[in-house]
Amino acid sequence: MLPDGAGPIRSGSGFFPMPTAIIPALLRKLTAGRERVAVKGGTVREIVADLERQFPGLANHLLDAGEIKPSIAISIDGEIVPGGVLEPVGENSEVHFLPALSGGA
Amino acid sequence: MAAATNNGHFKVIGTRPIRHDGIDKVMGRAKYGADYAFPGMLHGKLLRSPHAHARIKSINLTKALALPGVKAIITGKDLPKAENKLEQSGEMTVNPYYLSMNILAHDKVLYDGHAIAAVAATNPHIAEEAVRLIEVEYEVLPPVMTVDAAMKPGAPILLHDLRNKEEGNKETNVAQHHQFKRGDIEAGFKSADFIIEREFNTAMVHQGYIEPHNAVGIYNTDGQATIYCSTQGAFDVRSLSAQVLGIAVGKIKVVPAEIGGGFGGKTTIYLEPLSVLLSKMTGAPVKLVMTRGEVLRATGPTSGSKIKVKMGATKDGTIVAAQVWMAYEAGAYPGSPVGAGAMCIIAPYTIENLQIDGYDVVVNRPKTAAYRAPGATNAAFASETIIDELADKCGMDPLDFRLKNGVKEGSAQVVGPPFKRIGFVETCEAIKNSEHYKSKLTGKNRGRGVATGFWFNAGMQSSATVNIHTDGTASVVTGSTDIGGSRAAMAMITAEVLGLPVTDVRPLVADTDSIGHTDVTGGSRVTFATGMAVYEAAQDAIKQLTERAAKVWEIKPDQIEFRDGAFHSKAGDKPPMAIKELAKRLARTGGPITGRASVNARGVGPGFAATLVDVEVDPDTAKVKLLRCTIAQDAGRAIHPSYVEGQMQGGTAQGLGWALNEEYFYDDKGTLRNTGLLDYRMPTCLDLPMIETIIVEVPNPGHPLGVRGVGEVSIVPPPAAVANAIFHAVGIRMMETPMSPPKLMKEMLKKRAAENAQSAAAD
Amino acid sequence: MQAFNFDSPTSLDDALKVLAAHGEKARPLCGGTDLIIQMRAGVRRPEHVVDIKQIKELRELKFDPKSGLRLGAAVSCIEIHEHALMRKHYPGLTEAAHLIGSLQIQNRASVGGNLCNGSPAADSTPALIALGARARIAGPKGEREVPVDKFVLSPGRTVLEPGELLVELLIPAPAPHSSDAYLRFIPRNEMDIAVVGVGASLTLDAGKITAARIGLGAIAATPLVAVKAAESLIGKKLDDAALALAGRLASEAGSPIDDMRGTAEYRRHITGVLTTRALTIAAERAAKI
Amino acid sequence: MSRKTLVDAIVNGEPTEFLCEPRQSLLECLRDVLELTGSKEGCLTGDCGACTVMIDGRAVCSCLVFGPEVQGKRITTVEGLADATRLHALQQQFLEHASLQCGICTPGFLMSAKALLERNPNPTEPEIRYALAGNLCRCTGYDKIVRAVTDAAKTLREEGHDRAAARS
Repeated sequence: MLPDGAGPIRSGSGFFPMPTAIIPALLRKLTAGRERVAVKGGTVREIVADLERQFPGLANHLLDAGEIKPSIAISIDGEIVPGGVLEPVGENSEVHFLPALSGGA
Repeated sequence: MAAATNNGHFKVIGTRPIRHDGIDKVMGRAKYGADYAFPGMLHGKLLRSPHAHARIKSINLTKALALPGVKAIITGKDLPKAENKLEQSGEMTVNPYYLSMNILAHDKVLYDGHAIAAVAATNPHIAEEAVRLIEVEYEVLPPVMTVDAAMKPGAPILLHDLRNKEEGNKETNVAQHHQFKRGDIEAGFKSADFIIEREFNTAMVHQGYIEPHNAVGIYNTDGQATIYCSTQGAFDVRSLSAQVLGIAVGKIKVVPAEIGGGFGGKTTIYLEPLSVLLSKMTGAPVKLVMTRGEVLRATGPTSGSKIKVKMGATKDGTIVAAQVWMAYEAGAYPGSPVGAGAMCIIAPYTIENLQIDGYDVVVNRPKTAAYRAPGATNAAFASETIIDELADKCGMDPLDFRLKNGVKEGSAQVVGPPFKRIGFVETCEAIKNSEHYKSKLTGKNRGRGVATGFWFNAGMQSSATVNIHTDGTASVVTGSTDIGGSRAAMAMITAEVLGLPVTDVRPLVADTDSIGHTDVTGGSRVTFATGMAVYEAAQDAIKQLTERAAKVWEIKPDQIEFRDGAFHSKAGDKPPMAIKELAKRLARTGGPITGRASVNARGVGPGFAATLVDVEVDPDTAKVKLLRCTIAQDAGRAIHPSYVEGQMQGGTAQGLGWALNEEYFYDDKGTLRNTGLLDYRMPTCLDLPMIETIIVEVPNPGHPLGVRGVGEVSIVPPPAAVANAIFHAVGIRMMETPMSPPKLMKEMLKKRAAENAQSAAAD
Repeated sequence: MQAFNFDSPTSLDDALKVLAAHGEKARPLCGGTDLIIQMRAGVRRPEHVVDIKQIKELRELKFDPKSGLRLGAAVSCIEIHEHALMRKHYPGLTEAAHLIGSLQIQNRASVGGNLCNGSPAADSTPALIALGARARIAGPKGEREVPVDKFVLSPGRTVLEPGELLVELLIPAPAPHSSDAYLRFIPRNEMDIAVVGVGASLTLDAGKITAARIGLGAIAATPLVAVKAAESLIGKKLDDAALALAGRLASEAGSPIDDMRGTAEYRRHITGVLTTRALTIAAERAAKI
Repeated sequence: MSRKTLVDAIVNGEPTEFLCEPRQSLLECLRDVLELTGSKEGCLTGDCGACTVMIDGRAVCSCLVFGPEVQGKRITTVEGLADATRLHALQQQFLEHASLQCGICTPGFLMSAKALLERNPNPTEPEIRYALAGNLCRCTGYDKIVRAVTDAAKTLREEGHDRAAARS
């Protein structure tokens, strides 16, 4: 079981930094209520794949035909990013899945 | 990110030149969508549903088609079936299936004014008479007008194929549920000394742009179509029309006309594909222009809402917990801005324990569209009223209370990620230090209210080209419709980078064939994202020009420095060469120069605003007079301060109208009663005071010039500020917009009766 | 809009002939600020539109200290407002004319047209009622006069028969120490239709009220004359008690409805408020004359 | 269908003849027949003022006038404000004060303001606001419009152009 939280985790013989995925409130039923999950990967695609490995069924809520659903916006380290599944993720990054917005004037 | 031009010392940015397109606009020469005319052009009119909710049993066109001058009529059957699937379109998510049904009803009409058929005729009067001759048989269904009615078990269902994740395969009117959770709200409320819990209702309101929607469609026999229209996003019109018509994006060219206001309402399509289809059927250009009644009944107002907020604070003025339940009217099809509302409602504050639930609910009203900081104004009306009340309970100045709990760089957002550098504190302090706030408000029935607002702002895609002319002047081409002076800002950024006077730069807005993809003029993104593309395109031009200067001087480009509009050899052994001089030599050094850039902008910087309002309430009629109003807003960097002020003033005016008088008024059959500007009461010149502005500049680190974008957040605080001012004037907390005289009078008479009863009991 | 024929007669006789010839299918046009909107909405679909603004008699505004005011049906609101004698002798009616819509509207609209449109919320009608105005009507069967408070039958319907035309409004000369006032309530400060409109006129003698009339708008299907409220004032000084009673009686006079402009409850309340305010202003003016 | 009528009027100082159906409004005649599209359609009910023109010196909503009604009248539209070499002071001040954002209401405001200044060369702020109350602007909150009219009045007074304009 992975520790509930971000940051370095013990893996084999040493500590490796890992990105953290923040699970939207309504999907936490799929993660046993966990909000922050350490994930492996250097892109959003890899992270979502790792989430699916850890919590089968989760990817279905985030992806549509291999792309991030249009209703979801990805935020990495506090900034909305446009790259979808191709977006690179830093080893200490926090990845949020937010509702997509629409703007006015 | 590149350093700011001239080490942050600007020559053009921050000045107030006359906008380049201004002269055409004050002379009546500027061409808006409805001003286009073509030889042989036909005119179209739409038949619209008189019922809020009905099944269409039959449509008979025989009599209408027989009217001399009528050339074609189309109904929902003439549109191809679109896929039921959410798609990204610019900043919006769109479901082409619902979009198509909104443009022309298929089997059901879902709101008063829902389009059913479109007629093309030789003049608009004939088209109108033909519309009267179309016979439609309806099976009228019960209308569902409020979120309460729509969410009730057993409520009539609007869309029989609508499902949400939580209810499985059950028919529902709830399209979506959003939730944000942090900490432990029960523990949070337990630790609170004061808890306020209230329920708010806000009425559906319209953007109220003065120019009705319009489109001229021309379909050629080779399958190529051109659309002239007033839109916030020509590229979105192209892609959405392509989807609705089932033709390739590349077969459509959209020419953006001047636009007479939009505020979010012109980010989607209504008439555009119909003009093309009617043109295809008749072989002639077809022009469609809405009436004001059509605009109000059947375009995209913003959601009315019901919002319940419970918030707790400790005596020292720390907000410790917040719980929010909010349901927004989506209109006839899914897609209210409740998600944004949920993320905005307590965005200015650090609150450890929170839970926010937001519901997107379909009702028999027009499908909502974006409206200036969509979702945020309703939300702030609720939260900022409660904040005022909590500050009162804690015995604190309302701005000090906000500053104590306010977000700063590094504070966690509602949704989790931390804020980068933001200007909430600076914005509140600007109001606190204003002459207005320091002045004393005296007199009976007068009160002062303050409120703040948050909006994300947007990035997205933009393209720009900068052309160097043979005389060393330049043009800058973008795809961003100029809705409020952005041409001037684009020219100023270009001029700043090129070291030219702003009058030497001609800005222009191009059609969809003449510039790279550019997303909508919306989300406060033009000066930010298109400005970023322009900045980079101008830098690209400089880079190319430097190479030419190197050729002329027969040295390496890295031995040249560009400053103050001229090239200098770093060695200082050559007289500086101005762009104008170099421009003459372009032909012989390699040909013309065009700087280019396209961005999918990162580094969006959120915006905050704080608004201060003084009011006087007539004790006998409950009419609220606005005495004075000041707004402070963080622009990041004000490129053209006059137009930044203009955005601040305009948003404030809309927010004040929302606060006091604007509302969609439906009768019990679901028919909109106020379909004109007489009874949809937007503020006139006589209803507003001068709107004082304080531009706060906390540069956005994510933008080369520090720009955040200023188009939206100013609309957010006014309804709450007015509610707070009314409370301080007459002691009544209004929890419903509009705070119109009948509603306020009712509360005032209730209060008076209670006070009289109390004093009678005391006697 | 439906197609129609357009006539622009220059004499009353010619106008009456055209109107008589086409009966219900004809409609007189003055400022057009209501009619054109109604035609566009398809609410009225006349086949003949008769522009009456070229008829000299209908454009005249004549005041005689003895016989009073003859106000041609086609005199525009702005002409009334700019007329010094109007402001002096009928300030309430002048205010009402100056409240109808924007300046653009006042430059076109007439008080006669405002009356013939038959709206219960017409601004100038309560002011005319308060002044005891009579409408002079010409038609195929000759001329007749109708008191303004009997002119409107229901929303959009008046006493005018097919072929008939409102020629002018006849308003008595104000008695010594008389004046009038008109107030309306609207949510904004301009442009709105009255939520309630109150016209009041009164005559003072040694500080006591000897005559009073109150006209009310937007609180019933037609403009009303508030007889009880006005009678309650006779013989009294206009003190707080008298004002309160008149206000209460006025607020009970109508049968208002809930609509997008206000609730019935609110309309009743405002009727009382405006009645007391209008009476106060009229009395102040009367005292100065 | 009713026949078209020939209308004779003076439009922006030029004697002008045009044909129209009686049901065509002055606004339609200006825009569709005479191709003067500076006057805008915003509501067709006289509530927004975007179609404001001057008829014989008075501001009116051209959407609420039938074409044949202007027979023999003098009409001024936004296209007739500037002279060959110079903008009208109102136009100039609207530009300098950034009084327009989208610009759709601007022609109507200019015409209402012109009608005001011809009658009242030195209006107070409330007088300006009253005179412009029939024109809706949704972009600006009116602040910069009121300031522009105030300053244009000042310019005109200083130049004595107000009297000349009233004579023209």
